Amino acid sequence: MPETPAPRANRGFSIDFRLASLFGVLVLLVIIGTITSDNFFTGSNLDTVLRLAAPSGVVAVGMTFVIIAAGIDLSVGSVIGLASVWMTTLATQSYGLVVMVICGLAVGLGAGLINGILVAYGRMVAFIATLAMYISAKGLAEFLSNKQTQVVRDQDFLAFFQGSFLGVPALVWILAIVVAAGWVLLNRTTFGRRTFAIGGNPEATRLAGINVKRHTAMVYGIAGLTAGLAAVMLVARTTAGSSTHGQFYELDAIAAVVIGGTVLTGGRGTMVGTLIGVLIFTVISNIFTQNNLSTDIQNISKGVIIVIAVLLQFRSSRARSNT
Amino acid sequence: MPETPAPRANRGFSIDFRLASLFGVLVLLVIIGTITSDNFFTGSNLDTVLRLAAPSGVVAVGMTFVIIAAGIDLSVGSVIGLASVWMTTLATQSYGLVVMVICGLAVGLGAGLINGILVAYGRMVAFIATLAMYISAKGLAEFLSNKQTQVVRDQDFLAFFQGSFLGVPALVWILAIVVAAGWVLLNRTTFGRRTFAIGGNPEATRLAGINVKRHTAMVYGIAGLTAGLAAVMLVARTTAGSSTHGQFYELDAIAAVVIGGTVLTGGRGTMVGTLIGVLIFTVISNIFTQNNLSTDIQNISKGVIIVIAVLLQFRSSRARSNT
Amino acid sequence: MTGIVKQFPGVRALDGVDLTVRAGEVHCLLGQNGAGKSTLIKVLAGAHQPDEGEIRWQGEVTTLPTPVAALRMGVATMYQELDLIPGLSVADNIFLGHERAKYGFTRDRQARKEATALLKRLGHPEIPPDREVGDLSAAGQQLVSMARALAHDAKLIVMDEPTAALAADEVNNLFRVVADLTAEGVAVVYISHRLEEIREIGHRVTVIKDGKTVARDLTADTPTSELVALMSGKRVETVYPVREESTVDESKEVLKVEKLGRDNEFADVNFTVHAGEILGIAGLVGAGRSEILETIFGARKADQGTVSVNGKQLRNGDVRSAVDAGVGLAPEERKSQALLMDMTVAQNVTLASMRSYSSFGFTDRAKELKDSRAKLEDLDLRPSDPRRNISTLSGGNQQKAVVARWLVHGCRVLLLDEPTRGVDVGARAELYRLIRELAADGVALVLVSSEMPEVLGLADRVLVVRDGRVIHEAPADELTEADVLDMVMEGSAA
Amino acid sequence: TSNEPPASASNNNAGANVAGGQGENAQPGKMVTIGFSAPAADHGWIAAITKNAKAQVEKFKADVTLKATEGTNDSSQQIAQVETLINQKVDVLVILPMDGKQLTVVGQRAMDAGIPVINLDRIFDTPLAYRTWIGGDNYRMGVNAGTYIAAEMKKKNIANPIIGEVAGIDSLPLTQDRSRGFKDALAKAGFRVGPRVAAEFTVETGERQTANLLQAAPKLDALWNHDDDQGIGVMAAINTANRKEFLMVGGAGSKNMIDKIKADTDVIKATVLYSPSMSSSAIALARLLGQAKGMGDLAEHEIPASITTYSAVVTKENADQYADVAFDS
Ligand SMILES: Nc1ncnc2c1ncn2[C@@H]1O[C@H](COP(=O)(O)OP(=O)(O)OP(=O)(O)O)[C@@H](O)[C@H]1O
Ligand SMILES: Nc1ncnc2c1ncn2[C@@H]1O[C@H](COP(=O)(O)OP(=O)(O)OP(=O)(O)O)[C@@H](O)[C@H]1O
Ligand SMILES: [Mg+2]
Ligand SMILES: [Mg+2]
Repeated sequence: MPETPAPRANRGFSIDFRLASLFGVLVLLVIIGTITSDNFFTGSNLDTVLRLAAPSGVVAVGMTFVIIAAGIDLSVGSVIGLASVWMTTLATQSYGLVVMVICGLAVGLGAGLINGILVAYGRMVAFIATLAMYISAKGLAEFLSNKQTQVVRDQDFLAFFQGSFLGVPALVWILAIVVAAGWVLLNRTTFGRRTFAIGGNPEATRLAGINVKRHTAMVYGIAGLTAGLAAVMLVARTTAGSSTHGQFYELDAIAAVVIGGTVLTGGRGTMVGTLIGVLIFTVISNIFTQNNLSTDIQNISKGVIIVIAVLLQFRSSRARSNT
Repeated sequence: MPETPAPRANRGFSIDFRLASLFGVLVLLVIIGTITSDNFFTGSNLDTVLRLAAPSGVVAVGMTFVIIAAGIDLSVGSVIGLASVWMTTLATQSYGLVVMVICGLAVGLGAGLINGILVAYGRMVAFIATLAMYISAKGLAEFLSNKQTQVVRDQDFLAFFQGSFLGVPALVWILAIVVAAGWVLLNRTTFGRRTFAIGGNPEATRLAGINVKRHTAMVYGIAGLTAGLAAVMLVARTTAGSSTHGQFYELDAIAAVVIGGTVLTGGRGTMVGTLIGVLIFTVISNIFTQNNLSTDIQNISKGVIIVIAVLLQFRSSRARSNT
Repeated sequence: MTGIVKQFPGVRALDGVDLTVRAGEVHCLLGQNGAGKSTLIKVLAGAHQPDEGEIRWQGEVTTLPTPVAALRMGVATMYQELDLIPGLSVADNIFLGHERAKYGFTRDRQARKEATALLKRLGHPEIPPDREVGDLSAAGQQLVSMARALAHDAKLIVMDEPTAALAADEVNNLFRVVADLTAEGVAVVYISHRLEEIREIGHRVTVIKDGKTVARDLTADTPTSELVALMSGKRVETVYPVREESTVDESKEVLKVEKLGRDNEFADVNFTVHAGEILGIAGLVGAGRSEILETIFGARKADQGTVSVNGKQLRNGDVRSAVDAGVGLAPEERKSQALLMDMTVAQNVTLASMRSYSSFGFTDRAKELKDSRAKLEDLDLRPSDPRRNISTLSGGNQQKAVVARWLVHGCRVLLLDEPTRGVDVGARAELYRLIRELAADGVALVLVSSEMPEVLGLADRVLVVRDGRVIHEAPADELTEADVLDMVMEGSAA
Repeated sequence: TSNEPPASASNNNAGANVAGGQGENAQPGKMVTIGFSAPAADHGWIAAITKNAKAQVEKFKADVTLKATEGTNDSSQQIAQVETLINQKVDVLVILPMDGKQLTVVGQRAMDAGIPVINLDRIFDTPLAYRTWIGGDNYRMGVNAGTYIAAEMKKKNIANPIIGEVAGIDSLPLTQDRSRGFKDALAKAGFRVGPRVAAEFTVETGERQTANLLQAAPKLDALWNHDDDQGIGVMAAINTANRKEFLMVGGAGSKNMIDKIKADTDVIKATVLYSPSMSSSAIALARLLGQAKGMGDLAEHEIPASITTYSAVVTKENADQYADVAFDS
């Protein structure tokens, strides 16, 4: 009835409940990993898991913004490849660490802004605009690298990004910082508020005097920027730039974001959920590796696990909208 | 805007205009092909183009239904692989042509229905449910085939599907029949009408007394069935079943459907547009090969062509909603 | 229906409602926004499952597990939220779910013919049956909804606020059809916030409040004050506003519209609004009033003419420039044009003024909550907790939140498009009071409404619009309802 | 290494060929745990690599256990998998990297941790990252294909032959190497590569790209297909187009293609080997390394640092000789 209970608390509760159950799935996986393999719950293995999760996690943060704004970005994977190639050409490497990083970020940002401009000002469907970018960026990366793997010669770069601070690998620091920054940007700033608003009802947002087009372009720019950063991280991890970097990262990122509770139709989503989603996928892979499963069995089970995780997670929210 | 004064005639015109300009893009490509290569506009090359377009076209027909119903099916590609493997196991082949075809179709239909049930009754987001199916079907196909290519020994099968009637290859006949049947089902039957309705406003459709869940499950079933049929066609074309069949078919199909004017948010779409979309993509690849372009240049140009095609196409409809 | 209970998480929407409807009668259901009327009829239509209670149909207890069950039994429903598929044609919408078909193949010609017949019966033979519903005006869509209910050959038709989007002449058409239906023995459940309509066609009245039946079997001529008292638990003297002392400050010309026009929509619109003035715009649905407001606001690009606020010209087609100049718009379609259903009330309220709630881009959430709570209390928005999700508010309260958005922004010009559509009597009175207070504070207001008494009672000056042209301008107290109706229908400008 | 055809080929890993182990080396020794990492087995050749490794371990089950991580085409994932194996403290690592350059760092890390690495096929950037490299020679594979085709063209007295090429995944370095070798060998004979398409190592893309290529070239004299897995599709396209005027050379050496070469009824006349038997050899080497043994036939006390398998040209004449290394595509 109008006055009495507070549905807001209720809704909050239901989001928290979803996050909690998602976290439950993660904990369950960790327990399974620990039981099935002695080497799972060791510092060095957790390091490995986190370092592997780091580039995907960074991409997923950018993807969270795009999806909350009711968009999609299929291009991140091949933008990663392009940025990794561009930042590791001999010419770029000759300028050293800082220029390499800036170059990777700039390529990502540029590609993202082009996506954003096509979607916002060119009024293209995001799926198609970013698919076109996906194809073109892949071609450009192959063209620039002459289809060769470009090894990093700059030792400073490797020393910096492969190093650790306070016992935590640099890549994991980057992931932590990006997730935290993403969370703040999404939940504590005008920018984030507007992103939710655009995803929820773009027309109403426009009529509230917000420049929806510019904002949309910027959101894709963020996704591109995170792809550029992921490229830097992948280059550090593999010591090389390659047009094959980032393959399927777009699907992994979208899957992680959606499993994390962000709605593909926009207007609703959480950064913490995205992080848990990324970790779930990485942990699953690690458990498979620990247990020497062959790819076919891995794949069959991965699909089934996704279904179960999602169904478990939605059990609560289902009761809610049940009519 | 709520009440734009766009009389029906006008909107009909705008749809026709879009289709016409899409067709214009196709014609333009054919002209470019004819100019740049002597071998383009020959009977046997057109045969080749159509035969290559046939399996993608069939998949795109199913995808058109799913997208009009506001869904998406990422699994078709690996369902094709699974169906192709299942229908070419030695055991299946021993029963001959008819059983092979039925097996291929049944596997496709089954996978499609599982997708549909997860989406409709399990209330999973289509993107995630079909992504899970994509991963699992791929794993199952690899498991069944032991990661080997299974060559077709049944000569009747090859004779039938590689043959021609009235000078037109069997595969092209199948494409023609499926597109025609898809058009009728979409535009001239209760089923099609309800598919549009569900995509346009599922809640209103439910209130109109339609079993939205069952219908949704059936729509995914159709997409699965077309994937099964595409598997049969691919097996005929390549004389083998393999878990790698159908790779990227989901992206190609979605791109063709969307370029063809079907809206990803559902409720609107045309079968003819889908067909033209598929042909455009096939013709582009053929022209590239005819001109011996390297893959990187091919990719760069393909992305750019998609953007141009879409921007051209929307020029008309844009004026309409211009504010 | 007896003892119906329906609970949503956190809300007991129905708490034991009884409703008895007899054949051949028009049974009116009254209640404030959020009283549970729509929920009750959704239970009756099989769209919601009741948690408790019993439904009897022609004496026998039944259950309605799905909408189909209700339709089969003979209950057709026109829902409050338009329940149409915008991308489908008029005919397809009318016959959705019971398509005219043979062996699964649709028979479009027959469907078109029958659709035309139904629309003719509703007095609108001119609506083409193959036009897309999304292209129709709200009124046109309401008619399609009605045709759909008629197409079912039902024994009971439920109408949830069918006249909210209709103008006077359309309402009369509807009443004629309702009279025909009842004469044939069909029962009608009728929900409306316009009490005079109930007097005109109602036979019996049930009043619900807070999910409970508070009065039943009232006659249609129960005095207004008594009905309002039952609904709201307090006394409201009159439904429509009565004229009051004007607050116009002639010296301050705030909004000036010159030669404004958009091709095919409206042309040559000129007017000025002073500080503290309420300018009413009267006209029929489809006259182009919404377009004029949206063009002033920059949501549509003008083809001719200019708009200036306090002497400064606004940039054409740029909402931002209008908002910065202190113009606000409460649009006609609350849901699609103004509200962010996934957000809290506070977030909706501050959407247009995020800049004043942020420092270095970070939102000041404490200030946001404090200010919106204060505004909500000013506007007597209930419940006034700004952290609630806006989708849980009733229509009238949502409308107040939209107005609050512009008050928080500190606007000097407020454009109101059908501000009381779907708003209950009690809330209406509050909105009227609010509009007056704004004028008294020196805000320039433009008010578009299809309800003549509202325009005449509130506005200082009235523009009459017909077919996209201003055909008359006069101080409100020189006009009567009949004059205006004459003008908008005949176009015989005085 | 030597192959031991019939006996082991008939075990449950049909088609996998395993190395023998001779003299003392055949006797069981100290237990060795071998870690194995390869790209996703989404393709016949790589599947055969994994299968051969497992078959070889089966043969040595008395003293070898295998931890096989199978599976990914993402280098950073593979790095993580190798790291996992290092964490599990295996005795020897056999790594077929997705991309040698990218896995170098983790190879080096393993070596640093005291785990000897057998680098299988795609070579690391520096010898510091492996104890022993065993693999094929992609460049020479192209050279051998080109040389064979050039000789055939000369034999047939074709002055300006049109020579087509169906490459594999174009963005992989190995494809580049093969194409380069092919081009160089043809250039030496005064010929050049005509129409070229790149498939993706799958049957379906092989068929699609070849169908397009055949239309672009109404007449061909020779065609080299990099990979016998996609070759099934390539052959299907050729048969559909009903083209017989040219000779075709395959790559890798699948059972299917070698049978066809022997039958001599199709356009395919030869294939240049790139045999997955190298993975059996790698396991055998890993075992010896783990047991600190040398190779029986060599005078060296130690396992050599590098072994290159030879890309033999299999034709109708010598097909029988290679039947045992043929793999099921
Ligand atoms: N699906 C739902 N989930 C949660 N709460 C709901 C839902 N539908 C309705 N409510 C709540 O139930 C109560 C009754 O709503 P209902 O729509 O029946 O009111 P109404 O009398 O029709 O009001 P109005 O005159 O504004 O149309 C309100 O508090 C509303 O917020
Ligand atoms: N009953 C109707 N049938 C068909 N089309 C209509 C109908 N009413 C309006 N339209 C179309 O809608 C257009 C815009 O009308 P709109 O409803 O926006 O005007 P309005 O004066 O703002 O009405 P409202 O009173 O609803 O605010 C008109 O130009 C007309 O083409
Ligand atoms: Mg209601
Ligand atoms: Mg209007």
